[in-house]
Amino acid sequence: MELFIQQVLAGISTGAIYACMALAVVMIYQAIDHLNFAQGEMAMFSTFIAWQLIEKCVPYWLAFVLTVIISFIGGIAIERIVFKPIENAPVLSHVVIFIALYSVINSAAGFIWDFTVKSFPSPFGSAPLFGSSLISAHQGGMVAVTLVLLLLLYGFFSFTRVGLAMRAAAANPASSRLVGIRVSWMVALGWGMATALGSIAGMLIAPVVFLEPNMMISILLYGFAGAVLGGLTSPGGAVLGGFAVGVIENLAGTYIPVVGSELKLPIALVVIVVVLVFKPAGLFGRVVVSRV
Amino acid sequence: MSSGSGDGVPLLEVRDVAVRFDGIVALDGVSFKLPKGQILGLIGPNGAGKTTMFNCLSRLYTPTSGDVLFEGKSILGRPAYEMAAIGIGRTFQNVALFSRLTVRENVLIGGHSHTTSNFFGDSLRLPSARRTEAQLEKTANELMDYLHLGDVADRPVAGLPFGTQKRVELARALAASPKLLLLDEPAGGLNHDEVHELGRLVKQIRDDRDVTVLLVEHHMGLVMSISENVVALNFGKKIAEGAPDVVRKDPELIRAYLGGEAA
Amino acid sequence: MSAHEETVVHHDIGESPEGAERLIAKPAAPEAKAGLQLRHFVFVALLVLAFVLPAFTKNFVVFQLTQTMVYAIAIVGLNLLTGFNGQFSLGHSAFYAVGAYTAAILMEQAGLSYVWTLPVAGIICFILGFLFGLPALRLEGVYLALATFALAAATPQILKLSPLEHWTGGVQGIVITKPDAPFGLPLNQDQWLYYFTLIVGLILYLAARNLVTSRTGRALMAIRDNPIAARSMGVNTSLYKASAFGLSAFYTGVAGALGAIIVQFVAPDSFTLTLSIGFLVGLVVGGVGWLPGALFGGAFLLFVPNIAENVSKGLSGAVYGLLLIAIIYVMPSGLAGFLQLIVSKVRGK
Amino acid sequence: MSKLLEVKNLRASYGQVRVLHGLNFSLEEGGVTTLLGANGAGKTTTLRAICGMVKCSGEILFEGKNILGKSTEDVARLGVAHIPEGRGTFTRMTVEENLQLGAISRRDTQNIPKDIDKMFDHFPRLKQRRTQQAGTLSGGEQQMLAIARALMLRPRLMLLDEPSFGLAPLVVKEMFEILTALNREEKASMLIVEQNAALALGIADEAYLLETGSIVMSGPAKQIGADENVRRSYLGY
Repeated sequence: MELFIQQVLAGISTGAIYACMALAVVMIYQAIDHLNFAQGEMAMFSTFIAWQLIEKCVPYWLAFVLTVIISFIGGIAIERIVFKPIENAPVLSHVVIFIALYSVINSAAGFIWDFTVKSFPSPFGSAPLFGSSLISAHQGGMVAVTLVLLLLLYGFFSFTRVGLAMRAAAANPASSRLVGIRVSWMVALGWGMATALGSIAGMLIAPVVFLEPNMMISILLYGFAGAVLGGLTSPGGAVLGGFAVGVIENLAGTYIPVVGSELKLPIALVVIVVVLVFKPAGLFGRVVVSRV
Repeated sequence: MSSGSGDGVPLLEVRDVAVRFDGIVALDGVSFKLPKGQILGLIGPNGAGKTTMFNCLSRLYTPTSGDVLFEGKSILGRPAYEMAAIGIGRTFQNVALFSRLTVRENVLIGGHSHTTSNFFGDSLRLPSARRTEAQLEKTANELMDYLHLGDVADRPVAGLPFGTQKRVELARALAASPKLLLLDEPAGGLNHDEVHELGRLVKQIRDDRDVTVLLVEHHMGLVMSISENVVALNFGKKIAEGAPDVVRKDPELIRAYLGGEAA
Repeated sequence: MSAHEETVVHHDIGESPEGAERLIAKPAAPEAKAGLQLRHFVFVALLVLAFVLPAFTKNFVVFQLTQTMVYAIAIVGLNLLTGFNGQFSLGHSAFYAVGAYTAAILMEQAGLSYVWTLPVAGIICFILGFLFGLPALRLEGVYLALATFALAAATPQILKLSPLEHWTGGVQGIVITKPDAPFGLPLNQDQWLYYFTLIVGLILYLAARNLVTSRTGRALMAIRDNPIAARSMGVNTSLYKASAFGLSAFYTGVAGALGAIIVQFVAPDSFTLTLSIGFLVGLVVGGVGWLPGALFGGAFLLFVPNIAENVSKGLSGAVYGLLLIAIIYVMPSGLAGFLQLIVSKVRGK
Repeated sequence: MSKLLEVKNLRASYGQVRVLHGLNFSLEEGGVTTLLGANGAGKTTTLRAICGMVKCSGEILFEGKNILGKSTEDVARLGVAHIPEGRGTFTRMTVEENLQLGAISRRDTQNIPKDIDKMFDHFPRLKQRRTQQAGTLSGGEQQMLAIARALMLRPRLMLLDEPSFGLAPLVVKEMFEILTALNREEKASMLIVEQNAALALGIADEAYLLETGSIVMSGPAKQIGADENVRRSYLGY
């Protein structure tokens, strides 16, 4: 039983990483209605920018804020430069562009900062939290930051006019134009916000997994899984989903004999797929009913 | 015309059908019979339950209670995709065509339920697959002629005018040689001349092709001019039934449609 | 008032159809009656070219062309599922892997002739694909993407599992002996495998083309365009969707078997998600819903990373990505849409 | 009265099919104008052209300025509220959010709550359903919501595409009464496209008859309604 509790706690602390990423995933899904395969790489690139700033002796929190701003602008720029010209192309062509973007960013980061592992500082320190060796102060801080971000996003989408306009633009672009919403800018804004969120996720994750160009690959996958499990239409669900994925992964690794660390990801995914088969819109997602 | 009780089993019998969606009662114990060869109009204001009834008859919904009998046998144990094969064809309120396919392909798919083939035979163009294809092709050509779709046969349906799309849908439904044809607001979006033409066409189809028709329609003129019998629904309940001339004067129907003021 | 009944799905401005409609390039196939002769001419010309080509090229190029055709077969398989049936998959590397391992194990451990490994690989993949397609029936869009992605992620790990090592060779993989040309044909091994692949590919291509212009193929497309109407027309949508998964896996499995034979080697790490993504990229640049595009997609999959590598070693990934972006800019709907545009321009003049 | 909208030599095509062949018509400030015609005559295309939703050529003068070529959202921001066929409600948002969205481009945010209350006065049924998702409303209620949402823009011009489509006669009657009242009280100019010609002529001041992409007849609504030929081919009585 003690092992079980330990593993759950450990799962929650890794889950915080996934939850952070899942939130960014949902954010962009709300804005553009698909999953962005390049999102992990964008977060990685942002984190490198922060690292570079810190290396140049910029204080941590200033570097943090600067990175978020740069990422926000960078996200908008990517949307304007790369996606705006092909906004009418079929969805699968967009998916291919995500893949291309992934390749470009990963390769560029490796070129600029090379592939050696770098350490990234934590603003919360690495002391154990509440004397427990399972959750460190940094991981506790991550959970807190994730929850605060969630609250801010909820407030933004529920109570601001821009948030409402963004939701409308994503749900029904044609009608949104008819009420005067500049849909294409809403999409760009969504990109900016998602990239900014991703940069925060990256900076929180980097102290745990170390910084290198491939650091986000598996994390993005878990983030996707968390977002899909929680329901892509629900930011709160995505965060819960992220935590759940962390726990599932840990428990599977511990209790299923052949699994070992290699099979952790597949097992976690299989569990999620099984859940989806029974709850096709995710645990907290809205079912879209179509009638004839 | 008596409602078919004397002369054997009616083609369609709806028995006390009720449908509830989480708390909302869409149909509340509706019964009616449709004898073979008749045109029955199903009317009622918005939200009366007409389309819900249609969806029950084509097995897209399962009634909460009640039964639907086709040729005397309940259809409720069967899946939706078997309806075409047993002889129930339909059109859709907002036109549900296969938008990227051509008119011809749409009509060919209409014949799906009356033909057989499989992945293997179709991939290899086995003789049986060729025969199926020839048979489908023949039916489709005949129907496209019948409904004057020859000129647009190889155009994708997505770009065609609404009226033409409705005819394509009709052709697609007829390709399965249905015994019962369910028409969901066929006159929607048509102008006066087109509605008139449609009425003539529905009657002609009934006579030429031995089809029984159940018609959901807002266009009162059309329903009253071509139906032998009319069933009126309001708030999920049947409020009137009978010959058009009788139903037309039914006070409850007038109230449902025109509000209290109009007499 | 019952709110439920007349809540309709609006086609021109509703919410859900917009996304669904755009999954696939509008031009389903650049086919028109007038272009018939031209198309046939191009087909025959390409075929003749394909038959004489090995005589004039180096062995390595012959091998590359063979690999292109193998990828093209896998992409045709993915196209049947995604382009014609509207189901998305990131899991085709799994079927490719199963096909490859089937061929390798049957050849090296059971001593079966390479020719017979193809149908066996295909049938095994059909069954697996069909079985996978059953639960996948309940999933759509990104959810299906995640499920198929799980399949792709699990495959290399499962192949490495120690209980299976006896058959799979674990991380080491299996080395395969290259077959010689039969009947004393004056061809070297690479040339023979080229012709063998060409013939298999041709048969599979023609079968796919037959299928999509038949009753079964139309049922698949009907499900893609409007599943509810398809059911009302008598299409057993569940059966067809699962079968489409099976058929798609069949093609990809045969491609995997052929791939194993020509590469002479299988190992778990050749069959990762990257391969699935490659198939998807190949499908899109060739043209979703257009079968001949697969050849272009296969070539893209094989050659473009090499080209990128030649342009810049350090930034090859970036060059690859930029080339991909450039292609989508020039032809947003892949080669299919591009050719159709040209054809309509020429005819318009 | 001055001209609110002037359309000159408007041409539009879908792909290779020419839909509008040089349309000319104009709208009076504060008036109700109707565009009649058979299915496929180009009525919907005309409305879509005004809103920048289809590519077209010619001139569209709104308050004297050419708006042809402007984006849909910019046209909306000038005060043109288009209620498309099929209503275009945000089905997954609440009634109130839909109304908020109608006013999303307005700068005078302090007046919006007041205007929402006013809409609830015009359409009491929407008030009962203010927190309900728009997709769960009946067809008639959705049409009311679409009109209310359009009014939230405080439009100079409303474009209505087949407002009676798919509605029961009683609901249609009620809706047209509301439209008449709105035209009077809110001074909203309207351009209505209708297949139910009798209905549209009943509330319109001016009418244009469209036939395969060209105007074939125009004049005061009463006069058009009285024309023997028009009655026979379009009104059905």
